Amino acid sequence: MSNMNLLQAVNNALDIAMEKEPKTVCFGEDVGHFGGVFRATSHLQEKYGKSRCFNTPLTEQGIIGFANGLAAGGHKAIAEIQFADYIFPAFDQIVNEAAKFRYRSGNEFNVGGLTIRSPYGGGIHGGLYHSQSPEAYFTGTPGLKVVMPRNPYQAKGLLLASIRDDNPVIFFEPKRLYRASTGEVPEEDYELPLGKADIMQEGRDITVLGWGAQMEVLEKAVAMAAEDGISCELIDLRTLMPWDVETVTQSVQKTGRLLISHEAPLSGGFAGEIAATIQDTCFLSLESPIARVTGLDTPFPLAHDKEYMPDHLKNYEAIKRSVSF
Amino acid sequence: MSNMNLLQAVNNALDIAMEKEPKTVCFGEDVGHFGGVFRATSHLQEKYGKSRCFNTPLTEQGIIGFANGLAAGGHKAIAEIQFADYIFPAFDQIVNEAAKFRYRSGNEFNVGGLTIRSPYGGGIHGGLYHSQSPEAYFTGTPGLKVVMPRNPYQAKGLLLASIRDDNPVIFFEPKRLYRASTGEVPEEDYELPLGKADIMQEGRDITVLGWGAQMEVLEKAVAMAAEDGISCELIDLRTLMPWDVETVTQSVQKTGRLLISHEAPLSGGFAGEIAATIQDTCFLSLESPIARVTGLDTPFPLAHDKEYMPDHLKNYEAIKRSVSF
Amino acid sequence: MANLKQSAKQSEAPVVHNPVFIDGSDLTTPTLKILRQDGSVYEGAELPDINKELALKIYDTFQFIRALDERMVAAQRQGRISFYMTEIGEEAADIGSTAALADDDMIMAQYREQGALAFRGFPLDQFMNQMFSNEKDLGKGRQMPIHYGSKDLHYMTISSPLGTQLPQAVGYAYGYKLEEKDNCVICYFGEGAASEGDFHAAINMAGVFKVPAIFFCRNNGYAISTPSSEQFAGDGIAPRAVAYGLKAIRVDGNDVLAVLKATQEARKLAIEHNQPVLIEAMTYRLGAHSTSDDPSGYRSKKEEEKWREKDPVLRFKHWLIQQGWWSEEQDADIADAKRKAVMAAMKEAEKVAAPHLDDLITDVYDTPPKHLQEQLAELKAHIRQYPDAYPKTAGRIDHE
Amino acid sequence: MANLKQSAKQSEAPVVHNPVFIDGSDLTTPTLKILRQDGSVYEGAELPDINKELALKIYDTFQFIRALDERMVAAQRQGRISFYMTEIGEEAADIGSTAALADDDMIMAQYREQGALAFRGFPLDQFMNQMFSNEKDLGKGRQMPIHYGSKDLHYMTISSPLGTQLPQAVGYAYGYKLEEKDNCVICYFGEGAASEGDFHAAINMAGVFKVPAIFFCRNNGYAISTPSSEQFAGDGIAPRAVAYGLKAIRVDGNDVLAVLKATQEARKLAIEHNQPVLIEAMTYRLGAHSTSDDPSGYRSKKEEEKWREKDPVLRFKHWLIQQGWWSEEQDADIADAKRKAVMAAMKEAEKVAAPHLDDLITDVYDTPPKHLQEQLAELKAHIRQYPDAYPKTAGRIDHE
Ligand SMILES: Cc1ncc(C[n+]2csc(CCOP(=O)(O)OP(=O)(O)O)c2C)c(N)n1
Ligand SMILES: Cc1ncc(C[n+]2csc(CCOP(=O)(O)OP(=O)(O)O)c2C)c(N)n1
Ligand SMILES: [Mg+2]
Ligand SMILES: [Mg+2]
Repeated sequence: MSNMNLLQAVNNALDIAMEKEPKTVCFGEDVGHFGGVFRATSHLQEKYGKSRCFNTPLTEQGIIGFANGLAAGGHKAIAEIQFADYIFPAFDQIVNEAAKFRYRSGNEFNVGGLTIRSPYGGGIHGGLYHSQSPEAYFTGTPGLKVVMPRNPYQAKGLLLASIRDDNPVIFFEPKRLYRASTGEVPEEDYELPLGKADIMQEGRDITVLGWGAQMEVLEKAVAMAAEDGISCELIDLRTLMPWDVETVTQSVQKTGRLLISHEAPLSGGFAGEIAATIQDTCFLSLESPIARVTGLDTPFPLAHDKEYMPDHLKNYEAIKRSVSF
Repeated sequence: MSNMNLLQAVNNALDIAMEKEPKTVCFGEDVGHFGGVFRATSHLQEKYGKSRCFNTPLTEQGIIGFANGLAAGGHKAIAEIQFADYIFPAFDQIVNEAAKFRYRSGNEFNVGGLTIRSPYGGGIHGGLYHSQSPEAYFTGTPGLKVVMPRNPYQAKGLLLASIRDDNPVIFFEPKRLYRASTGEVPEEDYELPLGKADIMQEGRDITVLGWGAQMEVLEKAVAMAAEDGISCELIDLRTLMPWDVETVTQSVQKTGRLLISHEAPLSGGFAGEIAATIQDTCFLSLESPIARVTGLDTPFPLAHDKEYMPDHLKNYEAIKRSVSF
Repeated sequence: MANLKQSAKQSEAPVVHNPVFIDGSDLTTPTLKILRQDGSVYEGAELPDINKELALKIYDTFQFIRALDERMVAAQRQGRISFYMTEIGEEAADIGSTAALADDDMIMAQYREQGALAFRGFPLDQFMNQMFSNEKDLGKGRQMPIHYGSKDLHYMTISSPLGTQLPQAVGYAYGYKLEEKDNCVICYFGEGAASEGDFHAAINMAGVFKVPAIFFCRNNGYAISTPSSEQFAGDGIAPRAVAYGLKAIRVDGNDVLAVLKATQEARKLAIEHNQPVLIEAMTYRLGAHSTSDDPSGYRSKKEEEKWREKDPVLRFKHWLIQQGWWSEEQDADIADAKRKAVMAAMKEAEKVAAPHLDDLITDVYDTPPKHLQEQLAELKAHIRQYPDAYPKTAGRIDHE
Repeated sequence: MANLKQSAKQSEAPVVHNPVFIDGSDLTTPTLKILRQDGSVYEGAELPDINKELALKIYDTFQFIRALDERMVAAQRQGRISFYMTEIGEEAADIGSTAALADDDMIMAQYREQGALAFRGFPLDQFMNQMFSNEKDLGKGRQMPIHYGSKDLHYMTISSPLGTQLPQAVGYAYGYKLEEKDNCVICYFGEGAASEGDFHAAINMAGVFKVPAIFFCRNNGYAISTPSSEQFAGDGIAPRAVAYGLKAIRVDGNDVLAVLKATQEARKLAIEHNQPVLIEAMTYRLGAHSTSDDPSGYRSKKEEEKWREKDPVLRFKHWLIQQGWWSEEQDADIADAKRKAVMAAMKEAEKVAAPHLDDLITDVYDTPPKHLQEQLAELKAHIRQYPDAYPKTAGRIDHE
């Protein structure tokens, strides 16, 4: 065990992946010598050489196109998109190519070796273009897996699993927590399962569901609710696609209530998909409407980012509203 | 009045828009002399000259980037994307640029004059890349309007409203119905309101909601249900963003049941957003889980497209299940 | 052997004190031609590496593709298949270039390169299985006709979105370089697709990463109805490669010997020097864009006729006959044999059943996740309820 | 006057019978230089159109930007603003080129062109209001510092995603052409951003549509940590324009007279002939990429020193003094005055309140739709409940 922050955990996972499997290659803008603008790839070029960890030209569509080709040739291609806000030039290569590569070829070819890492989310005074949470653009695309860790331990185990998973995986890293979140992380190689939610805290009165950086916020909200005597079941979804319908369903069947929270805008956010599914699987158990506590339906603002964010107070209030419905 | 098919109605709307407002410009791949691969822009180059209706090079990101600039300069820019499946190279220009242009500049600049037209949907033996219904990728982006007409009359009125609306609008045309759907269309200029759903048929037992080509399918399903004595309220949402929560809510409060149907895959489809909202606004009225009848969570197939599609039979069965829940 | 001169570097570039704008007139791109239309060889022309066996294999592929294209257009008109694209007029480009490669060099094509696949030995019945979306199709009946692919033959499955294969080719070639393989990737694309951003990303990255890749542009004058004059304002595609640090060559795309020669040289550059090369083959799409298209709406018969006179197959036949490797009699026989074989294979493929319903959900992921299994189960139950409505699959659902 | 020779067309291109590959060595891109570092003019150099007034306006802008950049970096270190980007070392490029334009030519910048905006007359307090995201910011406090924009001054609001302004510039310029205006668009971008697909789409479309646009590349050697040697393999950016049918010119980007001259000529080509032009200014980013960056991790002090000796501001000052238009005394005074003005303006802007909460939802659409009004109402109710948690806005919510 050693104490790591989230960045170090990511770096450590990449290091292990590259060491154990020589076919693993890391690349992206400023990823090489410099180690990435957040330093997630620090020292990897030194250790594994310029041919396995390198800078790319500044073209996200090129990066993912390149990554698709490299993966199709049997390599583990780990591409970094510098900010999740800049993933959109690569959208076609992701949703029309990576996601459909295996299906369209009848499994003659696949890009299972592809992992796309990208820092996402608000809270760093980033305004419109350094704050977005674009997960729902990808969860609606069959063929992709989407994974979002909440802390260093989770990040390492989920990233190693994502790299080794034989499907294209988009791995969104909560950049607000890169240095802020620290914890004990095993030094050795380990994986955490994809497609499995993590029940962080059991409870009776309401299920509180989120992922990534939002879990920290929800922990606070849940603690406040506890002081009011409300017992929350706190779940980290971890993998958004395919997501763990079973665990959430079981929890809501028990608690009768569900709150889902994410930073992305309300309309079209992934909470909608979950709510639509759970109102179906838990129709007869639900004692109040499923609550969504999310960003507003605006671009991510700057001066009013605090007001925009689905913070612990908004979640706490929503928990109370739900329980007293 | 004259009898037109959906293509002719679109062509007629474009013609009127170009005639009335000289700042209106139409462009896209093969849109000029040839009139587009579906001929939606037939004769417009002849009538309005090559500078106002023209072919572009084969680059969707360029087309929408160009359109954004033209609109920012005060023109009505009507860009065609040849198939909705090919809109993704333009994704960044749409979601990061067009959608955020006004907001990020504090309204110093805007691209309200932009309209993106694109044929969408299955049923023409198009397989993965000539069949997609990508509306939910855009409904999750604040700043965009998304409009989808069901027949020639609707297409003309909604397209004229979209062109004149002072926001970027994505207008998806049901290509399966381009020639198959015909009807009486006024020759003169008229607009149908954006943001307003259309109650096509009133009913008591269940609200059946869809948009675009799916309305034809739903009409059949609803007719079958009627023979079983089930009274359906059939609603065409028409504008998906911002959508008419009020009309749908009122209907579901009356009927107690809701079915939403679209061709796009289930997970992440726009039905999820609607279901999540309505389970909240109608929690105490709902007598059965909100049903979603959609495409499967796969890429759009070819050999099994019939099996994949949310056809009238699947909808009919779902109506019955809902009513007998 | 091709020139291997060094690129001029900025630092050595001259200085001027009055503004001089550079433009297309400062760069000349010659066209390589070896064969005249009558089958004679230009004086001083250096022939490619070619022996009788290779020559006849190329010609056999020409004949096969002509027969296939002709037959399948007819089949589409008869409603037997939904869609088809011919490569008539462009056979020398894809077939001549593929003939310069090793059998295990990866081919990443656009869609009008069935000749390359045929040259590699893709069985006729596989062509048919794909077009009829039957259960023997390697692609499991999921894509429109002509979207072939074969792992065994190193032919990447065709993808409709244009240009996407270009940066993928760079990544694939980078993999070869990492593994120090003596292989290169050839990536085919049209002059229309070269307008996509992915093209630019690809050749820029190829230059920076120095990968063994050949970018082969079929400049056939049109992208559906859009003539190349409305596609770009520069002198074609080859100069772009120069701007991004690649080497480039333009060839007469209807001259199979020129194409073969250029590609053989390009392959050497790619393999021996990790030098990416762009080849621009000047040719013409003699047929419609696809069976959904009618070119009379946007170009003249006269223009088509002009190009019909440059027929690459005929040109090569003349050369073969002059070599004493071929005769008109053989020619008639082979054309006939190909036509018959195609017809027979088509009839076979039509009889093969549609893919099993289970394949609707396989390959979305490596294994079908729970939600897809559930959706399939629901679908099966529904089909059992309405078997007549789903005739392709109803009869074959396992009765779990 | 610039050369207006015709582009070589394919049809006139020569034919060869042996493979000749073209590459970067076949195209030479000279660099235009007018001023030596000591302020003397190269022999035979043609000066741009410049009088004392324009020269001093340029120099004044130089001094202002130096003062602003210096102060705001310090302000960021003090935690007064969250982020900043300097243009130190590159002032001649954006300011010299903007000085060649009409005041109502649209500027579409990347982000490191505050000098162009200052030259247009953007008030100092507006710079500050933007950086402090206060309620007087034209952008309503929505974007990170340095994302300026002004409709009045024809300066398109900066957008962070790289390259997106390039095809937009083509569309904007096409609008000018449609309206037969005597205007052009200038579009600034870095050599890094030129790797984005949007760059390629833009210059290709500009060539085809023949729009009055000037694409101005600041080739400053780096894209964050990535040196241009890992960004492209070709000879810089200018040759790309040649490949796409534009005209191009490379200038010493630290030589404001060369930049001015080239841009004046480019503007003529754009306005008089609808001839799009690409200008590549060779310069160097002397500072860090942004306040979030530390260049010592990827380049040497020595390299920086080499470029510090080519300071564009100093170079121009020498010329001004040689012209008799400026003196060292004036220089000291102006620097001091600028610093004081910047400091005072900063202190003012810091005092201005944050934008009103209502502006959280305006401008998403032309008018806020119902769902946004509801979200705002809910938010207000929440803030009223927890006023201490939202100190920026709680005090100012209308008590409906
Ligand atoms: C991204 C994308 N946009 C549009 C299309 C529709 N489309 C199919 S083929 C074609 C023309 C391609 O022309 P070119 O690349 O020159 O190839 P050719 O057909 O001449 O062989 C177009 C526009 C597509 N398949 N993909
Ligand atoms: C689409 C996109 N990708 C990545 C980034 C992150 N980013 C911001 S500036 C920059 C480097 C730009 O370099 P260059 O264009 O040379 O301009 P310079 O900073 O040198 O002025 C990068 C990678 C971005 N803003 N947008
Ligand atoms: Mg073509
Ligand atoms: Mg730079």
